[in-house]
Amino acid sequence: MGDAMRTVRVKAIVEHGPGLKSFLLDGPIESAAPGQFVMLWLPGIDEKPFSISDLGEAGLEISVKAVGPFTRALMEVSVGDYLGIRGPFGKGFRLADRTLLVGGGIGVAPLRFLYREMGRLRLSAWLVVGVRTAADLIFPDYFRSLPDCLIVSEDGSIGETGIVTDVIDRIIDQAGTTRLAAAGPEPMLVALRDLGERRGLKVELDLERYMKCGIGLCGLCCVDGSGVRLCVEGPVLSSAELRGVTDLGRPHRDATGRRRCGPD
Amino acid sequence: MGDAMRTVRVKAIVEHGPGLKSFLLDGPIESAAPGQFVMLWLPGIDEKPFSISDLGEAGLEISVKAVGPFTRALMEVSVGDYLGIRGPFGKGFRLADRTLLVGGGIGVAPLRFLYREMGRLRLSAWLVVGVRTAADLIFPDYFRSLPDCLIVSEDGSIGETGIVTDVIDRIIDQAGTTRLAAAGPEPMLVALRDLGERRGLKVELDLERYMKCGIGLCGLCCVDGSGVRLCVEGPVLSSAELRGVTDLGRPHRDATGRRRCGPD
Amino acid sequence: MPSLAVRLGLLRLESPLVLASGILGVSASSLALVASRGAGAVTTKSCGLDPRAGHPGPTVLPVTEGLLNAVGLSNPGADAMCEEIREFKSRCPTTLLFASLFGRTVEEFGEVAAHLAAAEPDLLEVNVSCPNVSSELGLPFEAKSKELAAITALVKKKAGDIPVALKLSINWGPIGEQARICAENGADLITAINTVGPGMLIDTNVMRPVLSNQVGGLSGPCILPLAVRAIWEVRRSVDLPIIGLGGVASSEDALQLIMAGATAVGIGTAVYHQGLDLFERVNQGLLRFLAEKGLEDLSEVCGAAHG
Amino acid sequence: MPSLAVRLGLLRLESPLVLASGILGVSASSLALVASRGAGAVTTKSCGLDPRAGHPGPTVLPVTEGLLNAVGLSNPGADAMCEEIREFKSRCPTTLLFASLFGRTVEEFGEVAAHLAAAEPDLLEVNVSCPNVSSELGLPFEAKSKELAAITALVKKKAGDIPVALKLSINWGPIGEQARICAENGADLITAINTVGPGMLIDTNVMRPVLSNQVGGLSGPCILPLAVRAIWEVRRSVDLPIIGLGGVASSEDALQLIMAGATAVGIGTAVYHQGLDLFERVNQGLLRFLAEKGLEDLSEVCGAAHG
Ligand SMILES: Cc1cc2nc3c(=O)[nH]c(=O)nc-3n(C[C@H](O)[C@H](O)[C@H](O)COP(=O)(O)OP(=O)(O)OC[C@H]3O[C@@H](n4cnc5c(N)ncnc54)[C@H](O)[C@@H]3O)c2cc1C
Ligand SMILES: Cc1cc2nc3c(=O)[nH]c(=O)nc-3n(C[C@H](O)[C@H](O)[C@H](O)COP(=O)(O)OP(=O)(O)OC[C@H]3O[C@@H](n4cnc5c(N)ncnc54)[C@H](O)[C@@H]3O)c2cc1C
Ligand SMILES: Cc1cc2nc3c(=O)[nH]c(=O)nc-3n(C[C@H](O)[C@H](O)[C@H](O)COP(=O)(O)O)c2cc1C
Ligand SMILES: Cc1cc2nc3c(=O)[nH]c(=O)nc-3n(C[C@H](O)[C@H](O)[C@H](O)COP(=O)(O)O)c2cc1C
Ligand code: FES
Ligand code: FES
Repeated sequence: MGDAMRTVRVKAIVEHGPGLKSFLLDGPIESAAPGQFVMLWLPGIDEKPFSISDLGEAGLEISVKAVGPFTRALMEVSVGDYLGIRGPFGKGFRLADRTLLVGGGIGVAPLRFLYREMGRLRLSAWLVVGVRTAADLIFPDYFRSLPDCLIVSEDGSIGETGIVTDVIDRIIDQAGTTRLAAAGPEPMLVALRDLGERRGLKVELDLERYMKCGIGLCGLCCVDGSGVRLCVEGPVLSSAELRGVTDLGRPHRDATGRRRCGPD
Repeated sequence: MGDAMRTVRVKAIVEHGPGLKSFLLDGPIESAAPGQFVMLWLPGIDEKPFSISDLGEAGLEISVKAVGPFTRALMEVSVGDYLGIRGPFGKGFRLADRTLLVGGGIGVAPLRFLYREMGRLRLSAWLVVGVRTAADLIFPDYFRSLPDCLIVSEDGSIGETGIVTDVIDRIIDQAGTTRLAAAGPEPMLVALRDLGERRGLKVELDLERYMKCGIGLCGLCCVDGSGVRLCVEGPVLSSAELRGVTDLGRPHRDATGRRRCGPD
Repeated sequence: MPSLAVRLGLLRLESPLVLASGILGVSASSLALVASRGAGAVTTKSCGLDPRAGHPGPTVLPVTEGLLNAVGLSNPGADAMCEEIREFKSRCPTTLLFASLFGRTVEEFGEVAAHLAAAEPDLLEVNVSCPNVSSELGLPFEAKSKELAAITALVKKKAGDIPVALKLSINWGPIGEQARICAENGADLITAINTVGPGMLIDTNVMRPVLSNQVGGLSGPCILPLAVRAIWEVRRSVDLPIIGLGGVASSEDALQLIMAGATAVGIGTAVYHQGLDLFERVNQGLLRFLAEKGLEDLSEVCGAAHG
Repeated sequence: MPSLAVRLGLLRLESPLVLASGILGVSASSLALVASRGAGAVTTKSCGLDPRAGHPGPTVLPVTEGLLNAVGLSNPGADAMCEEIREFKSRCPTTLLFASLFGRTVEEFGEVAAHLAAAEPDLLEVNVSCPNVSSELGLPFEAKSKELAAITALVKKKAGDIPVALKLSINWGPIGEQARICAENGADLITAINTVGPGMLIDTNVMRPVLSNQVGGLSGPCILPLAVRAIWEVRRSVDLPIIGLGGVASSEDALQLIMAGATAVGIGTAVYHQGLDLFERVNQGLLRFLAEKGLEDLSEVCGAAHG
């Protein structure tokens, strides 16, 4: 019954910067694969999809960037408040040795969980985290403390100056990774897919589309082309699966199911 | 889902005598305890409770005596026809060593199954079968072939002349049984209970009450006194349970739930 | 110390849980069995003037997470039922007894009510919503506003001091509207909901409906959301205490009905899925809820979901 | 060799299975995905004149053996839908496409129908029974005889040669009566049933309804008996082919609807419980049934339970 709605209390909140917070929830998920997501209900407001950014004894962690009405309302939530959870949903990343993890912006959230899980399983992982500026990074101290993690920022306020694609080739050469797992803005993902495939890596991308039901019925999250449901067969897709996606890096559908005109 | 209705074909029919037949049904019950019953649906007619008289590789066996509209209609059923089954329901006999089995009339049906099961488990059993006349006995050759089976008939047309209570004391003395399991007309059962308790045996009786739902809801099969539901907590009751029954051997309730005026 | 006792109009129940009509409700003995397991009140099987055998079998069928039933209002008749009521009352003085009744005509509702009232049940529950006797008795009376009003007024008159509940379903249009008609004609309480539909099950081997009555009412866990909604609707429409039921199988379920507006909560089909211990289990769950939330009793959350 | 092909009025479907409206029905790509899995026809999400985002979340909730949904008719609007229909038709020439539509007024039904008809779907399915937009759009039109008649006639006029199905629920009184009104006003088929209720789910921690719309329609295995009964009723009332749906999750379930009177069988919620392989599994089960009974095709058992 992981699919049913359960309300749970917020145990702790970490404020990383303006409009950037992580929420630790009291249960209710026993286990999940990194890359899977939950539908988060803010009673009286709305329900939206969020990646699991960590899961352990302490509870379920969600990391959120305020970008609109729902995520801004989430910033007002206090410890002790109830939030509703459905999930975990979807298919996560494969856990395999010698994987290069690349996250952009709030996209680092699922990679935080993936990195931890790989560590638990003693699989070797390298992590590249890219943000616009230092204030956009969740858990900066944590990422800074990781031995195999490289942080890049566009304005140089944290880590190296640049964008993630600037440093990938270097890491692949140094570390000899054979797989690439990435999450973040879709243009970045497309660039990483191209780069990864050029370098002969097995690529997995964590995509986002508008999600309403989370359980494979409403059809809003279906990619154009193969029609694959990101909430069930995704959100993580492999290179092979990505070949069936005709709207990759192009405008997606909105809440009405209509294709947007401009880029997302 | 044993409780759901399933229709199955009649595989074979044995005609024991006028208005007395056994039906072998193609499945659908995997296992059951002797004393348990099924609800048998004759499409277009009605649905009534019947004890399981045998269960094995061959299928499910039900033995029926024609006494009214439903059982008479059953006599018209042919091999290949569909019958509906719900069950098995209720609580059966305890399977324990040194048990004396006593069946009267069509009440031998569940004891046939009980005797077989005890044999499979190598528990020692003695069987007393009482009928009015030879034509009332199901599987006469089978019962005659059993080493530890005594047949009595009121008119002497088969086995010894007499009624079951005439021979019980003798068997208990000879065989040293410590338990009594009985099924048949309620006056006989009451007499057996009294006799059994006088002889210090543990007694179990297979009772009948009007049954409609078979699953503990309609309340028609509840005994007066303790209110115990024969379709769930029975139809086999122990001495202790029988002490809570205030209408034992007295008029029961009919399909309306009303207490009958005369004896059943 | 939180308490499970509730005030249902002028009645006081030690527990909000009520055995639903039609479940183990034909004899004092079976009602007493349920009373001993933690119900605050028990309801008799709906009773008419004369004894009725109901429909031939099959009458009760398990379906996905529920039951389909067309028992067909089998009952021993009002006079025999009065004996059972009296016996129950002398055996179980602390559990309330609700007497359910139906009639084939408006007048008969009154007659049955008068008969039953003589046995002094704690409440008369008027079943105007049984969905599986239409082929014989026509549309349920709840579907006909004028008759619904007349039955309510008539039973109320015959009931004397005994409070009267009208039992409604969701099968014939807006339940809120029906509840309003009942309230305007003197009903003291609303009971909701009766079984849903009706529905039908077809056996694909013999290719015919399985219930002898062809159609039957749906009950059990699968109708819980429909019951929650119905009670929500009744609560918005009338200012009467509600006996809420439909699919309740846990204290969580019971709380949903209470928060939608029910004061007492009926349990029927779940007795099949979970046995008679269910009453005690739900009582315990409700006590735990009160303790966790620091509440005195359930009246504090009755209707809470209306905000 | 038994065949699964069925004649649905003038249409021929390779399999009787139809993807229900509202399930994976907003884009040509998702519809094509389902078509590739064995559906004889797919239905688009109900489409209105203008794009609609539908209700805020939560909109779809699992309940006991079913779903409660109040998506709120989110759809890209008729013009965008026409593009999807055209794309689907060019990608999947052997699977039929049914275009579902709704309107906020009688006239708007006609307008949407005219728009969609331009994309030449194989059928127009008129949703007059969505139970979760009442707070905005009022009672579903199926509840109002005059409007129901007017909508049927108007859509029929705008549809040209395209056959028109009216989609009904059991939520507003006798479905047989509604079907009759549709038939009298020119409907070519009846689709039944839409979701049931509506129902409600209350969270007992936050003490409020969980669906943002408060109420939503019930679907899935738990409503199967209600669907069987509804189709039985429609079959008795009118002489139109029926697209039967509601809770179908197996070939057994599909056969129940067929024996009650359905020619084609829709599948919606079970896609959630059983995945997209379900279509192929049910097809296989139906073929097995035909082989076992020595039948040529399913028309031989359509309505068989009526005796
Ligand atoms: C699988 C998945 C995982 C996600 N994980 C995270 C995460 O870990 N942290 C995080 O901060 N954000 C995450 N998001 C994005 C998050 O769902 C949106 O930021 C949020 O829904 C925005 O809602 P809003 O009302 O604040 O903004 P809006 O103003 O409504 O929208 C802002 C942006 O978010 C998108 N969006 C809005 N609603 C949805 C929806 N229902 N489904 C998908 N996208 C939507 C819009 O398309 C738009 O691009 C994830 C999205 C998906 C699909
Ligand atoms: C647990 C149980 C096991 C049984 N096992 C067998 C068996 O193995 N073989 C067999 O031949 N008979 C058995 N019976 C009895 C059988 O159910 C009845 O003979 C049958 O229901 C009679 O139906 P009728 O229409 O033929 O007769 P009717 O004329 O309707 O009734 C004849 C007698 O059967 C009783 N009876 C009728 N309907 C029911 C009912 N629904 N439930 C209980 N009793 C009923 C009546 O009270 C009456 O005493 C069993 C009954 C019960 C309760
Ligand atoms: C077998 C059965 C018999 C019923 N008989 C009656 C009845 O006689 N009178 C009545 O008002 N309701 C009757 N009902 C309806 C229940 O009282 C109750 O309203 C309904 O089943 C919903 O509750 P539940 O889901 O808890 O069972 C019956 C229900 C069942 C399952
Ligand atoms: C999530 C969801 C969305 C739905 N949307 C629509 C819709 O837009 N139009 C419509 O006519 N029916 C809609 N329905 C109803 C279904 O088409 C179908 O009639 C109903 O769910 C019963 O079938 P099922 O039990 O197989 O799902 C929707 C159902 C669900 C579960
Ligand atoms: S979110 Fe509804 S199908 Fe994926
Ligand atoms: S037969 Fe219905 S309770 Fe036993």
